[in-house]
Amino acid sequence: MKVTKIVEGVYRIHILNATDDELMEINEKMGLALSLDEMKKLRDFFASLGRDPTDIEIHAIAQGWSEHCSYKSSKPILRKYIFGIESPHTIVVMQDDAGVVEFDEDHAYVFKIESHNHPSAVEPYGGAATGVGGIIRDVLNMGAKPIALVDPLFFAPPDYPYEKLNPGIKHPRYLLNGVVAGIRDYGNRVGIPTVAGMTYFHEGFVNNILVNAGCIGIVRKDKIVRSRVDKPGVLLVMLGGRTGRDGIHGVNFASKILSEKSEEEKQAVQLGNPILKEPLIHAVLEANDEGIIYGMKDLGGGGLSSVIGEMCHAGGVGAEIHLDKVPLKEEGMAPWEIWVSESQERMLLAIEEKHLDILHEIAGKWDLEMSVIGKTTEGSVLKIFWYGEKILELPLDFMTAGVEYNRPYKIKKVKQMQEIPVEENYRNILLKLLSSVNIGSKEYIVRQYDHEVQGRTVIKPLQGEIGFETHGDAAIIKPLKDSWKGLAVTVAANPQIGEIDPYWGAVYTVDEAVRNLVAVGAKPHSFSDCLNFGNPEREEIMGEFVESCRGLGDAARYIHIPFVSGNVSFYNEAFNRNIPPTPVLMAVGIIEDIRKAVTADFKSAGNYIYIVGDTREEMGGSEYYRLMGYKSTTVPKVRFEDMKNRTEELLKAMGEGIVESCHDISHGGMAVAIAEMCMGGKIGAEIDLAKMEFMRADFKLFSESPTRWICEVKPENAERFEELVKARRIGQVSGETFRVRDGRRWLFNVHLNILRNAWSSALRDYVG
Amino acid sequence: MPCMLRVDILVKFKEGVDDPEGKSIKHALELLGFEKVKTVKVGKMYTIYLNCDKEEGYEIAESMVRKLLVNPVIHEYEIRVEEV
Amino acid sequence: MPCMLRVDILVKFKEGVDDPEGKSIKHALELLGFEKVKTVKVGKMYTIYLNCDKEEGYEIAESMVRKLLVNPVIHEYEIRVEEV
Amino acid sequence: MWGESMKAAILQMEGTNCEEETYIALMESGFTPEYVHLNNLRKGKAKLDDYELIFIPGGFSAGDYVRAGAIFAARLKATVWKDLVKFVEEGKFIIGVCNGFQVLIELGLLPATDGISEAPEAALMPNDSGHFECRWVYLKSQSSKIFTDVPEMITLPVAHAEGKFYASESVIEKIEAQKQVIFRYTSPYGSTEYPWNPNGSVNDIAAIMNPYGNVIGMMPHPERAYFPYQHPDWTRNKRDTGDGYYIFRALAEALR
Ligand SMILES: Nc1ncnc2c1ncn2[C@@H]1O[C@H](COP(=O)(O)OP(=O)(O)O)[C@@H](O)[C@H]1O
Ligand SMILES: [Mg+2]
Repeated sequence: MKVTKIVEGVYRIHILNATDDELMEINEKMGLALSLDEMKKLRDFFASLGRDPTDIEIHAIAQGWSEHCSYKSSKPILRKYIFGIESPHTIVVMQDDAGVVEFDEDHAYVFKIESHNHPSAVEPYGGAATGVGGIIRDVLNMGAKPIALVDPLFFAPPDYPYEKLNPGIKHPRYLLNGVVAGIRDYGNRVGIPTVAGMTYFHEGFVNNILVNAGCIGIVRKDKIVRSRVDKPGVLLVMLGGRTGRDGIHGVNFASKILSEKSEEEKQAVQLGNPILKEPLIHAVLEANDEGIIYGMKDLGGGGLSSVIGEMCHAGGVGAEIHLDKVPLKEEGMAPWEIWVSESQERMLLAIEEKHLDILHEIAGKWDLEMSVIGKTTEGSVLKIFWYGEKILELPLDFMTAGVEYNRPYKIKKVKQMQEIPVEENYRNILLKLLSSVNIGSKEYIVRQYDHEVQGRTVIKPLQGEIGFETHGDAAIIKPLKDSWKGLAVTVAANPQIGEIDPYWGAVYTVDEAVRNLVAVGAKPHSFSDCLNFGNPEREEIMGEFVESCRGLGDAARYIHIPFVSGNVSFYNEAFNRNIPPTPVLMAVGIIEDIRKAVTADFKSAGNYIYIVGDTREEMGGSEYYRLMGYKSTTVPKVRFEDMKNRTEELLKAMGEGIVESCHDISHGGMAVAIAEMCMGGKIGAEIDLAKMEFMRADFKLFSESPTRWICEVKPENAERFEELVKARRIGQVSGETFRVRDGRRWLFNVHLNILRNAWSSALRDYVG
Repeated sequence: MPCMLRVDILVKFKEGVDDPEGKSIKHALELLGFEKVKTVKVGKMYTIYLNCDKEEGYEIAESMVRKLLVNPVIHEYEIRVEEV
Repeated sequence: MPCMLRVDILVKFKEGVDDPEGKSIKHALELLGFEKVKTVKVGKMYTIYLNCDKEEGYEIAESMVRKLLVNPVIHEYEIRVEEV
Repeated sequence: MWGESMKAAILQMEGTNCEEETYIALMESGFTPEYVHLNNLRKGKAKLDDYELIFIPGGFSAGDYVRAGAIFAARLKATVWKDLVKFVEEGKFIIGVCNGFQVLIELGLLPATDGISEAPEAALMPNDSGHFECRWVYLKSQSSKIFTDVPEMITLPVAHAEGKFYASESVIEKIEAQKQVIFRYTSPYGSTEYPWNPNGSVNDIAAIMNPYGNVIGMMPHPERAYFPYQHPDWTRNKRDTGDGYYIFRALAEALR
C-alpha cells in the first residue's frame, strides 16, 4: 500500500495503478469492508478525476457504501414489497430517519425501530443502551418529543449449557441481564417510558442475539424538521457530545460477521451517556419551539460523513466543513477518524446565522457544548478543510449514491407434514407452557423499565388488579393533555414460524401486530419494520429475506397499513450459524377515545367468554409442539379477509363499549390466553370446548391459529355482540379456578394460585 | 475443614473506554469547587467470602469474573485473595 | 509545580446495613453453581487524579467524601493517596 | 393567596425528568408553575424568593451516579443553600418526590427531627430487590397536618432504584414520636411484605415531613396519578379523580 503524507494525519493513497491484490490490501488495512468490485469502482472514479484520493475521501465513500448506510442488498426487494403502500395519513415515509404520520389535525407522530445486534452481543450493557440512545435521536431529529420506547429482544434459552458455547460467545443469561440493565439505565435516566417489547428465546440466537429498539414521538405538524438543507449559506452546528475514537467503523462492524475476534472490537462499543442526552433533548425541543432549526439530523451510523452528505444531498446544496472546529474527546485524532466517528449524543443542526445567538443561549442553559463546523454552499460539492488545508473534495452524488445489488436467492420448498401426538395430561401441558420462558411472566423485565414516566401511559404493559397483573397486548399513550385520542404501541415477531416458512412467518407477524392493537381497542395505523437476517451473500438466507418481505408486504397491503420507516440488519451469523429469519414489527394504532380502551384482565363473574376467529389444526411453530418435541411444518396461515373483517367487527363492538376484556391468542394458544385473563382479574373461568369447531381437544387448547381473540361480554350485551362479531360463546367468568370440559368430559381444573405460580416462575432462576 | 477466604475483585473500565459515570462525577466535583480534579474513574469492588482454600479461591474468582462480573471487551480487573 | 496525585476512595455499606446489590450478586453466583460463596458485598471505588501535593490531597479527599461521596448514615469509607 | 401569587418553582437540572407531569398537576390544582433550572439560579437569573412552593421533581439528577439525589443536593448546597434555609424558615413549602425526596434527605432538610441537620440524618438506600422497580403501591395515610383530607387508603406508582427509607433506631423513634410519617406502604390483604412494601423501607415508610410540616418528601409519584385514567386499574375500578389529586389539592389548600 503506497501512501504520501499531505499534512499531519492525512495521507494520499495511491490506488490509480493498484492491482487487485493491492486494492484488497488497502481495503483490509483501512478497515473498509468493501468488495473487490467496489474497490475497483472506487479506483475508476478517481481515475476519471485524474488523481489519487486522500484517506478521508476513501473512508467517506466506504461509509456511504456500507450495507448499513446504503441498503445495497435489500433495497430492490424492499422497493418491490415493502415500500409504496398507500395511506392517506402518511407525511414522511422512508425518507428521513423516522416515519411521520398524521395523529390529528395539528399533530403527527414519529416513529422507528432499529437493530443494535452486534454491539449488544459484544457488550450487552453498552450496546443496548446506545441502541436506545440512537433510536431516540432518530425521533428527536424530526423535531418530535420522544414519548415511548419499545424493545424486542431475542436470546438463546437461558438454560443453555456453558460447555456448548463457542469461544468468545457470552452466555444468554449474562446477555439478557446486561441488555435489560442497559435499556433500563438509559431509558429511565432520559425519562422516556419503555412501554412494550418482547423477550423471546430460541437456540438460533445463541451466537448472535437480537436487540431491537423502537421509539415514538409526537410533534406539532408545523414544527416537523426535515433532515435536509436546501439553501446555501446556512451554518452547520454540532450540539451535544464530543467526538472521540469510540464507535469508529460501527457501520462496517454491523455489516460483518461476528467472530472470536469481535471481543477485541472495543472501538465499536460505547456506553452511551443518558445524562448528556436528557438535556440535549430539552435543548433541541426548545430550539425547535423557537423556530430556529432549518434542518437537523442526528449523528448515528457513519458519523458526520453520512449526516452531512445526506443532509446536503437531499436539499441540493454543497458544503464546506472545517474539521478542526469539531470538539474532540481526545487529542491526536486523524481527520478521517473525526469524519466517521460514531460517538454518541451528538446532533447536527442547520441554523441561519441570525439565529445563532438564540441557540447559544439555550445550549448555555443546558450546559451543552456547541460548535459551528461549516456551512452549506452553492452547488453539489463537499469540501473539507483541516486547519485551512483542503483534504477532501467530492461530488455529493457520488459520495452518497451508494451501490445496489440484486443478490441471487433460493426459496426453499416447505413440505407439509404434521405429527399427531398421543393425548397427554392437559393440565400438565398448560402448567408447563405457562412456566416456559417464552410464555411465562416478563414482569421482572417490564418493571425494571419506568413505563410510567411522563404520566402518559394510560394502558400499561401489565394489566389487571394491582399486585396481580397479567400480560397486556399493547400499551396506550395519551400524547396530548387536551385530547382523549391515544396511540397504541406494540411489537410482534415469530422466528419459530418463520424458521419453517418465512413467508407465513412474516404474514403471521403482521397478524399478531394487528391482533395486539385491536385487543386494546385501537385501529391499526402504521408499521415500522426491523428486518433481522443472516448473511445475505448466502442464497438461502437471501431467499428467506425475499419471502419475509413478500409476506409482510402482502399482509400489510391487504389491510392498507403502510410501513413508514424501518431498518435492515444482515450478517447476523457467527460460527457458520445464521439466525432464524426474524422480521420484527413495531406497530402503532389509534384509539379515538382512550376511555374506550380495553384490557386483558377478566372483570367480573357471570360475564360470557367468547372466542373470536377460527381455530385450525396448524401446529407448526407452536409452543405446544416445541415443548413436546413434536414435528410439524403445517404452520398457521392467515386468511387476509378474516383478518380484515374480524378487526373491523371487534373494533366496532369495542367502540360501543360492550367488550369488558380482550386478549389475543398467541403463544400457547387459547388455554394460555384465558389463563392470563384469569390471573389478571383474580377470577376464574369455566370453558366448554364442545362449543368450538370439531377437532381434538389439545388442538383447540394450544393451537396458535391467527386472527383470534378471547372476549369477555356482559350477558345483557351478548345479543348485540353476537350481531356484530363472528364469535363463539365458550364459557363464563366465575369462581377461583380455570376449568375446562369438552361437552361432558372434564379435562382439567386448576386453581388460580397454581396458574400464577407456574407463570411467575418462568424466569425466576435465570435473572438477577 | 476448609478455612474462610476473602476475595476482593476490583473491576474498572479499560483505558480508552469512555465512562459517562466518571465524567458526570468529575463535572459535579468541579461545580462544587474542586478545581484540582483532573479525572475521575469509577470502579466496583466486590468483596466475596468463600468457604474454600486459597488455591481453589483464585480459580473460583477467575471463573466468577469470567461468567458474571467482567466483560473483557471493556473491563479490566484485579483479584486479591486473603485467608481470614 | 505540584505533582499529580492519585486518590482512591472506597465507599462501602457499613457493617449491619443491608447490601442488596451484594445479595443479588450472591444469588446470581449461586444460580451459576458457585456454591461456596458465603457473602458478597459491593463497594464503589472512586479513583480521582488531583493536581496537588499529598497533604492537600488528603484534605481534598476528605472534603469530597463529606460533600458528596458518602452518606454517613449508611456508608463507611477508606482513602488511599499516592503520588504518581 | 389564590391564583397569581401561588407561584411554584419546579427545580431542574440535567436528568430531572418528571417535570412536565408535575407542571400539569400543579397547574390543574391552581398553582402557577415555572421551571427553574439550577444553572439559572446559580447565574442569578431566577430567585427562590419569588415562589411560594418549591417542587423538586423525580428523575435521575446527574444520573444519580454517586447516590440518588446526592449531586443535586450538593449543588444546591453550593449555590442557594442560604435561600433554601430562609425559604423553609419562613414557613413556605418544599416538596420532593422520588428523586426530590432523596435530595431533601441528602440536604438534611428531612427528616430534620431537631431542625435542619448538617449531615444527612437518614438515607434512601437501594431497594431490597437490588434494582429499579416501577409498580403501583397501596398507601395508608397517617393523620398529618396538611394531608387531612386524603382518603385513608390510596394507590400511587413508585419508580425508583433507591427508595428504602433507613435511619438509626433513635432517629426512627423520633420521626414516629413527632408524627412525621405521612404515608406508609400497605395492602388490602393485610401483609406489607414485598412487593406491597416495594423497597424494604423501615416501618413501611413511604413519605415523611419535617416537624413543622412544611418540608415534605415522598417516594411515590402523585403527579403520575392526577387523573383517573393514569391509574393501572381504571378499566376495573371507577374513580372521579386520580389519587394524586388529593395530594396537590392539600398542598394548594395549605398555601391558601
Ligand atoms: N423486553 C421487554 N420490554 C418491555 N416489555 C416487554 C418485554 N418483554 C415483554 N414485554 C411486555 O410483556 C407483555 C407480554 O409480552 P408477550 O408475551 O410478548 O405479549 P404478546 O404475546 O401478547 O405479544 C407485553 O405487555 C409486552 O409489551
Ligand atoms: Mg398479545
